[in-house]
Amino acid sequence: MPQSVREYTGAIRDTVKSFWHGLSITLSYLARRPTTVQYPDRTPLPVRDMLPPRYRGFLEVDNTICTGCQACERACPIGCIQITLEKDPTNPKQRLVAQFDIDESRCMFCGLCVEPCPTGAIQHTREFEGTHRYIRNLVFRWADPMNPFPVYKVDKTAEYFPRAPLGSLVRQRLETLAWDRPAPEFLPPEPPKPAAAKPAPALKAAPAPTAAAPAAKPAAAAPAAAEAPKAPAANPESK
Amino acid sequence: MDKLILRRVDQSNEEMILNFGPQHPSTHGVINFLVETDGEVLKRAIPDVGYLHRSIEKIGEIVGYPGFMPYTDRVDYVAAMFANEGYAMAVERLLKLEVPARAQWLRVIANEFCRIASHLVGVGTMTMDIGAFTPFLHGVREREVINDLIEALCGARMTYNYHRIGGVAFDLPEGWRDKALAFLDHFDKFLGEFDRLISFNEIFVKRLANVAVIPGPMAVNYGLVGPNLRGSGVDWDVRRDMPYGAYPNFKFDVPIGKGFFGTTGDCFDRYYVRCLEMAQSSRIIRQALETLPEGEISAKVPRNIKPEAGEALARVESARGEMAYYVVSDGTNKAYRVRVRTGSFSAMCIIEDVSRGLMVADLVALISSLDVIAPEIDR
Amino acid sequence: MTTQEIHERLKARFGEDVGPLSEPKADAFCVVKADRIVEVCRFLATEPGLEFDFLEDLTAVDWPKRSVIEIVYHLLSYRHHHTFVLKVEADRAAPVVPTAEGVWKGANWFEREVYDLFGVTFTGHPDLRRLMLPDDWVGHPLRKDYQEAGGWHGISNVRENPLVELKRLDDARRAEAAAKAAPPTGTEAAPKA
Amino acid sequence: MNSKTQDLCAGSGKTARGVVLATLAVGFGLPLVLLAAVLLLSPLSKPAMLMAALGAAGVNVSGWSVTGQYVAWIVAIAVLALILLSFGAVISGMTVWWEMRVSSRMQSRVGYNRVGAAGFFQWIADAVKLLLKEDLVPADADALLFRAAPYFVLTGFGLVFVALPFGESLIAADMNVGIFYITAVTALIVVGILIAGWSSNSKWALFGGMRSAAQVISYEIPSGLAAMVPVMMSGTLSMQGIIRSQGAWPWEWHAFTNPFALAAFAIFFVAQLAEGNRTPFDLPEAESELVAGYLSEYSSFRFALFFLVEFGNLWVMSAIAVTLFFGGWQVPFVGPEAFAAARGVGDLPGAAWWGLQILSMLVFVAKTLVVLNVVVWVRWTLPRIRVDQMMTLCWKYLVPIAFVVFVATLLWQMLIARLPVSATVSGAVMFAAAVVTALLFFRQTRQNISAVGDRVDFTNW
Repeated sequence: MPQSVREYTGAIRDTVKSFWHGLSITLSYLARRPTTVQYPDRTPLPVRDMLPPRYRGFLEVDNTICTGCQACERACPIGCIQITLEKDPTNPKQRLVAQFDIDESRCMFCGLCVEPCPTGAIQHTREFEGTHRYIRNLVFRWADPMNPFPVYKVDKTAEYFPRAPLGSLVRQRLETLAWDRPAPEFLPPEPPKPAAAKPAPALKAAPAPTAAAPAAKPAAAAPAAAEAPKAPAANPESK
Repeated sequence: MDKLILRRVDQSNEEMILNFGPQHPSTHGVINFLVETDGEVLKRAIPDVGYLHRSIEKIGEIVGYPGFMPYTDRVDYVAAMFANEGYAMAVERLLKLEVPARAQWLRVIANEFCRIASHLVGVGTMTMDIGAFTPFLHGVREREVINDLIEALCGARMTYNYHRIGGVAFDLPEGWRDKALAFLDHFDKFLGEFDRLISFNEIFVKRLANVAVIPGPMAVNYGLVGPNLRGSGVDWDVRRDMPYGAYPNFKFDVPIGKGFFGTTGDCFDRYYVRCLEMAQSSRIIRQALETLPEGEISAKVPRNIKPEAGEALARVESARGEMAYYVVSDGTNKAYRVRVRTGSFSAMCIIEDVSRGLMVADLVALISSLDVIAPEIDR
Repeated sequence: MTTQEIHERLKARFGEDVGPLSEPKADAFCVVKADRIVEVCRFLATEPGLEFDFLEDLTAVDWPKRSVIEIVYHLLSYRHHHTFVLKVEADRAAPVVPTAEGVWKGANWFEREVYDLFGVTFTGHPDLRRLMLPDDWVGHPLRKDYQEAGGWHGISNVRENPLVELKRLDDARRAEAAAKAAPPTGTEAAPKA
Repeated sequence: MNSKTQDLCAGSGKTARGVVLATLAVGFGLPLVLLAAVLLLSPLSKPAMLMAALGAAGVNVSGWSVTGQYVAWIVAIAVLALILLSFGAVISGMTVWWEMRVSSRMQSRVGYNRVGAAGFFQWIADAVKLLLKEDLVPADADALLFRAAPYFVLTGFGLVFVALPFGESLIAADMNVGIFYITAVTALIVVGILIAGWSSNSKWALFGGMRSAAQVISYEIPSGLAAMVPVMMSGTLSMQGIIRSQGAWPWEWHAFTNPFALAAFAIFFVAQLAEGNRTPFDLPEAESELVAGYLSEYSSFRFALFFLVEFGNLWVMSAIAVTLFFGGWQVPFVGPEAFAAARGVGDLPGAAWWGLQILSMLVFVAKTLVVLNVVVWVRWTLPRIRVDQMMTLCWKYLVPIAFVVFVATLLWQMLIARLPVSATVSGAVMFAAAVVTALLFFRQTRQNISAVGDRVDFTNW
């Protein structure tokens, strides 16, 4: 397409003018301070303290003030909190929490479980460094099934519930876990119940049973007390 | 397995059939284009989407009304705040709930910050796709400050889950207002520098002006929305023309494409409309921060939300255009049907018709000028 | 123009093919017969006073109890700033609806998505293929009676919930601990454990 | 990463003293050793000087037959070539490190700062990593060509060093067709890229190869034309000759003594950017369009060779530009008679002569680094050009202007260059204009910083 001389020289003039500004800006950045935060080892203070107080990291449950109301279990859209209550054999009025597990590997840190909690037992901490080789290590068990903790009675007058410093329980847990500690052995899953409705005719891919952990592995080294209990050596042979 | 998509491509041996994606540096997420090229010139680019389909609409029917809020963040994770507000407004219309003024203001502040952050990414990736890597990093550096501000406000950097049905989850932490105003002062100066660095760069302009022109009526007919629509010269902004929330209280003007360096509706117009919108958003945030009223940050909402049977549609001006939530309820505490209408979805269906005759480099420019995000298309 | 006035003009133009306007539980809508939907859409799009030039959303809702699939059209007019909702009820067994692609090009992908996720075939659609799911997927996920396929081509997506397993592990161990604790007290009752 | 390592956050990351010393040793030692070797061997590579040196070293050379002397000479040349090539590799490695440091600062990042002081050993780590990676050859690629392509490119790059004038007499072979030889030899690189593009049997690589063919071949013409301008001004094709015809002071350089030569330099610079596949012409390996262009199928050592040549080309490009336009190794206050005096009689030159050679080499290296930095700076500022715009730029802008400049210089030489004052007048005027533009530019740069409210801050290197 025929270019007029004005267009021709105009293009050169625009090029020179725009390069002049562009190059001077990039040159000016040579004399400015870069903004990189050199996590993990050259940060002014540990990143955990640089995060704002409302940061939603790993969940932490303080057993002393948990009322066992299961509001957080209902509020979680994914269902990664599981609580089981049971009667206390000694005095019938007292209820015990036998299992309070949070599967942090599936949790999406949305914060919906923290809101309905009456006593603020479950909170988000500012801990986030939880890399593990086995995903099952990220299932945090806040109640020891061998000795379930009693449910906390809320007295109406109290407006402040004493709780452990936020983040201390989770950090203590994370630090005791070596990042490549073998995962707790689980029982092999029960045989899948006969599927209620006939699966779609064309697809016969019946859900293959998940690869169960080898049942007869000898008990690993005794973990820290609050840790997931080991499968006893003689668990039922169900292979 | 006979790929139906291949049947549409006539097998003449002249053209080369190229899989432009799904793993490709410039398809902004996992999208695949089956491209028939004759040398550098494209005969046609057929989009093949669905790689990120998580059927969020089916999840909407399973988790209860409040439980769906975190999933709305995952529809468009680059501008998640608008998805929250859209869903919250739809359910509020069903419940006939009145949101207090302070909550409306907080929503506007959070939205507009998110719009700036999203446009910074959209504009930044566009310059990177055209070949200049430095502006992208400057954009991301400014976005980092916004991420920190929103993280202080609601605890997360990208999937905020900040809005609740009936209001917002948290109030402004103290000291936040001054940090925000300080950032805005710096940001307005940065926009000028960004324009001088790349927007008016002759190569950048020549690469984008008069490329993939979408005229106004064609944009409307295809259902383009947001900056893509305004880039084609159609003066439409949901915040001003179908006002919702606290937007009527703020003065801001809506930049539209005027053919800055070429014809109206080319790639440069869509790009530059986003730059101007960022300046308007910072103007809105300033007004909102000045006139922030006192009061409740959330209306009284029953713990177990059970709206009466009916349906409601709420539309929000997201960073990628008009995002509409259509919620049908049947009286139980779970939504009967949740439908999300997103901006990138309609932007995708126009690519096939606009990409005829473009060059490979222009297809890259077109995709990034439409600011398409894969999770928004497939949901 | 308010929704009532739009509905009156429609009623005047199409008579009984256009159903009554539902009372606005948040949004009012009116049901249109399937075979007249294209003319109604063209009328709404081109009529001088209406000019619904933007098809905001075209989606479907599955009502197994009424064995009907509703196709919902949300229309919006840029010039007059008013909106309108049309619905077409298609029989659930074999839903067939004429395509609105002739009126708004934007409907192309909406209809492909509804075909993919609901199984509604749109007659006259230029390129009716599955949009989201692979071409050889079986079933339409957004229908209420959709059975989870559990995987695709042998790739299973079923995973045991670790919490359920942990629960079974606890019960097993507590039963065993209880059994171990019980015998010393109950030895005289039953010698065999 | 459990949180234990978190607590050791050492203050501002002071690297251990030993590492700093090691880096300085390698950073300056390695190139100096190689340069010294080049310095020592290149004069010796002349047959006469070699025989004299061997005689002085006590080997009675007189008994050797002509073929014996010839064989010794070939061995000397081979050793010199090996050293020159390793010098090229080390230099391109350092250019990688330097470019990454400069580009990260421009993008307000920190860049390499972990391996060695200021991350200097990073390029060695990268090279070793690339060596250890698996050497893939795509399934039905053209195996022979696929393996041969990197060596075409390497020879194209290596041969140029023969004619590069490092110092007053530090040149492997001072051919009287110097610049012509260099233009011819760099064409081998495009052959290598074409073969790489074609033989990788991937559509992206094919695209990359075709684009590179179109680009490099069509930009040979403006580059050649622009190179003719200094040749006309100095009257000789030989690289040393061109440098000798320029003085040491900026107003005596070719770029300034002829008003059109600065335009010729601009054309030459742009054309060389295109031939080196540098942004804004990095179409052959455009990340955002062609994934990695002709390099997409290459891995480990072959990729390292391509990488080495790409950054080595930076050095070659700026070296030629400095030789043609900016007075190469000319040292101020040291004229040719000083070199002759220091040379003294006798076969082996005196120590002063070696000192002057090193001085001239340092001047040459300094000037080359300046031009190299401009190339790096341009890369991280400008976007990429489209294929058809690249061709338009070459055929509609560069070639016509190159012709105009060529004819103008011709007229200038014939009519005005007769009277000697014209060279100094034009030199002074042009140099003054260049200095004023540079000052304006730096003022604009300072304004950029204050415009955004930042302040000059050189910490956190």
